[in-house]
Amino acid sequence: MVNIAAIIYEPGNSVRNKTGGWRTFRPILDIKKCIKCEKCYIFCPEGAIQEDIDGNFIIDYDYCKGCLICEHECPVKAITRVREEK
Amino acid sequence: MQYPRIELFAPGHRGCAGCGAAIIVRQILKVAGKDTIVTTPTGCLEVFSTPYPETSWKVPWIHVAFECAGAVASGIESAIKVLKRKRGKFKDRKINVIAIGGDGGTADIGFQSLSGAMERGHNILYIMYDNEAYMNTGIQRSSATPLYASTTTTPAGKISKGEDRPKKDMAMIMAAHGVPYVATACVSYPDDLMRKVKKALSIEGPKFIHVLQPCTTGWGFPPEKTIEIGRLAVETGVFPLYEIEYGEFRLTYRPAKRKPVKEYIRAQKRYRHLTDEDIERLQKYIDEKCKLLGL
Amino acid sequence: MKKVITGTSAAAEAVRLADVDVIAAYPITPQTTCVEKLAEFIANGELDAEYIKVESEHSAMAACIGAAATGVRTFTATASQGLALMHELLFIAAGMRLPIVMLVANRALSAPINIWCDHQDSISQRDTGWIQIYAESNQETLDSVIQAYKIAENENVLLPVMVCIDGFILTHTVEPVEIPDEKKVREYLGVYEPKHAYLDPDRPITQGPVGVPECYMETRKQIEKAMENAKKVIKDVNEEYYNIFGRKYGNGLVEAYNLENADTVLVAMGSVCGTIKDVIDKMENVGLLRVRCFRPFPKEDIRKFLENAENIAVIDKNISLGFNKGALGIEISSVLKNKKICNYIAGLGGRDVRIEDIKFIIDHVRKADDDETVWVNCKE
Amino acid sequence: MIEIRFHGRGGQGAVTAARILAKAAFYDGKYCQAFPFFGVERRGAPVKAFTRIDDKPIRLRCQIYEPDYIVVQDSTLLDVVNVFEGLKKDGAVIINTVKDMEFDYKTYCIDATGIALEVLGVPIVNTAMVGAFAGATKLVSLESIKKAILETFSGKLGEKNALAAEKAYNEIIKKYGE
Repeated sequence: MVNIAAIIYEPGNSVRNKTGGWRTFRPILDIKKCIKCEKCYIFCPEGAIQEDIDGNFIIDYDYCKGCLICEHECPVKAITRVREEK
Repeated sequence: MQYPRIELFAPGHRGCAGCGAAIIVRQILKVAGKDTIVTTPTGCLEVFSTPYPETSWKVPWIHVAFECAGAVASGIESAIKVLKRKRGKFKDRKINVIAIGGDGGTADIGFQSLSGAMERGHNILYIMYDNEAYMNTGIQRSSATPLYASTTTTPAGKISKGEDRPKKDMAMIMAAHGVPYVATACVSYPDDLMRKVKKALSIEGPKFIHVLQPCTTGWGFPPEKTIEIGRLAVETGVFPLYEIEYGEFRLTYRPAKRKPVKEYIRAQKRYRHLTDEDIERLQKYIDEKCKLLGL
Repeated sequence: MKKVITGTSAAAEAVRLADVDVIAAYPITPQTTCVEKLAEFIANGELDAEYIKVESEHSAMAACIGAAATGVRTFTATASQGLALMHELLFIAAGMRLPIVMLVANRALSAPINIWCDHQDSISQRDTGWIQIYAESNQETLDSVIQAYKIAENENVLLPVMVCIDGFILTHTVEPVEIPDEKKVREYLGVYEPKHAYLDPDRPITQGPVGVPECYMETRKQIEKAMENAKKVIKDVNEEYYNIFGRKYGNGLVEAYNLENADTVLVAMGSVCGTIKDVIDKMENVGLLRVRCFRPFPKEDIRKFLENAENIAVIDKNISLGFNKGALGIEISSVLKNKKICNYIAGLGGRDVRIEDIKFIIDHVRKADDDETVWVNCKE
Repeated sequence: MIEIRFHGRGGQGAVTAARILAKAAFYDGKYCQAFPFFGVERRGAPVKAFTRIDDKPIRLRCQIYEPDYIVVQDSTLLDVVNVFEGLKKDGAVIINTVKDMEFDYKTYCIDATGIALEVLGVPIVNTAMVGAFAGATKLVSLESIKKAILETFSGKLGEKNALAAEKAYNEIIKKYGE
């Protein structure tokens, strides 16, 4: 059933739309090289780069569309790209 | 920890890979926080963030039409005032009312509504994410399209150099409304952008922030360069960063040495028809503008 | 308390009594005196509301939508060009299911520019999803605005309502109006507390998303259902209001006047019905069916009340150009089968509808052999 | 039903006069209606306004074509408009003039401008004319006229206007008898 006025009552429910399938290239983050400058974190259009419980940044491939801003902006080249292959 | 960890704009949205608008919204909401109501006029952001039954917004959000974000925000702000005064709702809470509109919905079709809202003194923050054309409908020129940019309605051709008018200066027009706070910002400078949003939200009355948002699709550059292009716009002086607080102008970023405009121009397909002489003319135009701002 | 006031003042009094929270308005003749009165109420502390002095009617409706979507009671007023300027937002107000109430001071549309009464402005908003009530008098104006909130905010309806009153003929005419007790009205209406739509950081909902093809049609059907529900609600409100305040208007949707034994029935909306009543009181077998509610359209009642009529004369203060009929004429004809229905285009752009015009219509429809459209008191 | 037509010039308050008369009738326990004829006229142009008074609710919404009374706020209007148009045969005229005018109708002449200048200091004659109307027709009481005026104009202005109406009322009685 469509909600009245098509109101969406579940905030942020777009998480069920996994956009990871959009990728051509996959960014890979090497946590050993990471200096935690947070550039990849703040520039990710998807918010797909988040801190894990150990304080390391990890890329959520469910949502990463492979724009590679993170790779491009990383000052220490901790992020590299690989071709997505099926 | 440099940046707030709160995420109020959820992944799963349909923005292009590398979308600058999505980055801007994340940055805005990180500082605005939960007690925020957002209204968005019609545009890319509105479309890619809310295809029913899915929404990326974790704050209350409303879209009404293309040309009325200023008025809608006025209505929301007035309702909150009334709810506080007459019903005791949101007691002792500061609820931010933020409109986030594209350049078309802000500088063109929504201009009158915005002007009205600013002039009336509503306690709202209007943020224009400026990708310099109508991207939602497929890259048509807006009044924010810069000189010489090729769009689908100002195509470069045998006798055309693309857009033949300079960009409308929205920040200065808003400043002329006498509002307490006006600023420019760029997606590539998150500290500056977030500081300005925070400052704006701490000021009572109408505020306006003009944010430059390089658009991978509309400007023609690879998605990973969204931030780099924005940086070039600022470093070349094409898009100066400043704020006008209670009428007082202040540059908030001064490049050590301005880069040649050519670096910015040559990185984008929308300018690929330009000759070196054309770029030289653009350089002169930008030099003059920078001189006026003391840059 | 009874006061001798104009139609626009009557509407403003109703807004005050309804304790409206946000008013957004832009001046336009012949509505302006309504929002001036409201400004006066606020200036004197007689109404506690936020008054947004917008820069256009478009923004008036947009601001009302923003405020109503935040969960408060809203009001605006407009006419003619102003209503036309609001057009796209009227769809949105209804589509977002916001119970906004608006006074429309009916006025003709340009060109040529004309500030006087006809119904073209509101009739042209027929399909926007707004409930439309046409009042006959200043008293009915006041009562209808109060009722409009009760109807609009009903959970089975949740649609905006426009109360339409004839420009100048009601807006600028003073006559005695009973102003109900403030406490009684506020008790009757209560505070608007929406369950479906309100912007609140404690309940972050998304209003006005992209209506993809998988959901859009359903939202339209829901409005149609709400319109159907509104018929009963309007009737109930009419009764309920009568029980509390002592006034009612037909069955709420239509008012049948002298229909028993009437072979000839006039069908009309708005203030002209008063003139018609005066004329037919002195005649034999002529009745009036006043359509008070144009949307939702009271098909069933119209069929019922016009069942025995031989000569039906529908008076329209609007014209569907290219069809040579008025909206009411077209719709009555679509509701009734095998009836002689003549359509009279009258009173456009403030042309006075005189007693002799009503007499002419009655005489004409009785003599007519078949359906016909006549422009009343109109030169070539 | 009694129908009255006011003739004036834009800015002279003919609409207000029609409304004051309606309100006065209402205070006398009658039903009433008053409305302007709205043109595009601005200050100075001839204007009309109407009042209906009845013992039962008034439903009629058309303009007044055959008035029982006409009130002419400015005798110079006689040269510009046919103020007598449609006036019933046994109808009456109340006219602001310093002269003694005679028409084919029962006529009441009053120097309302003189009264207005004396009492208000400005030549705005509408309240005096309503007072004269009450004196001439006895359709409404002077008390109700004054009450309606005091409701329309606040403070000193109201009092002065009520006085102007009273003076005109008395003037008419003096001249034409009870």
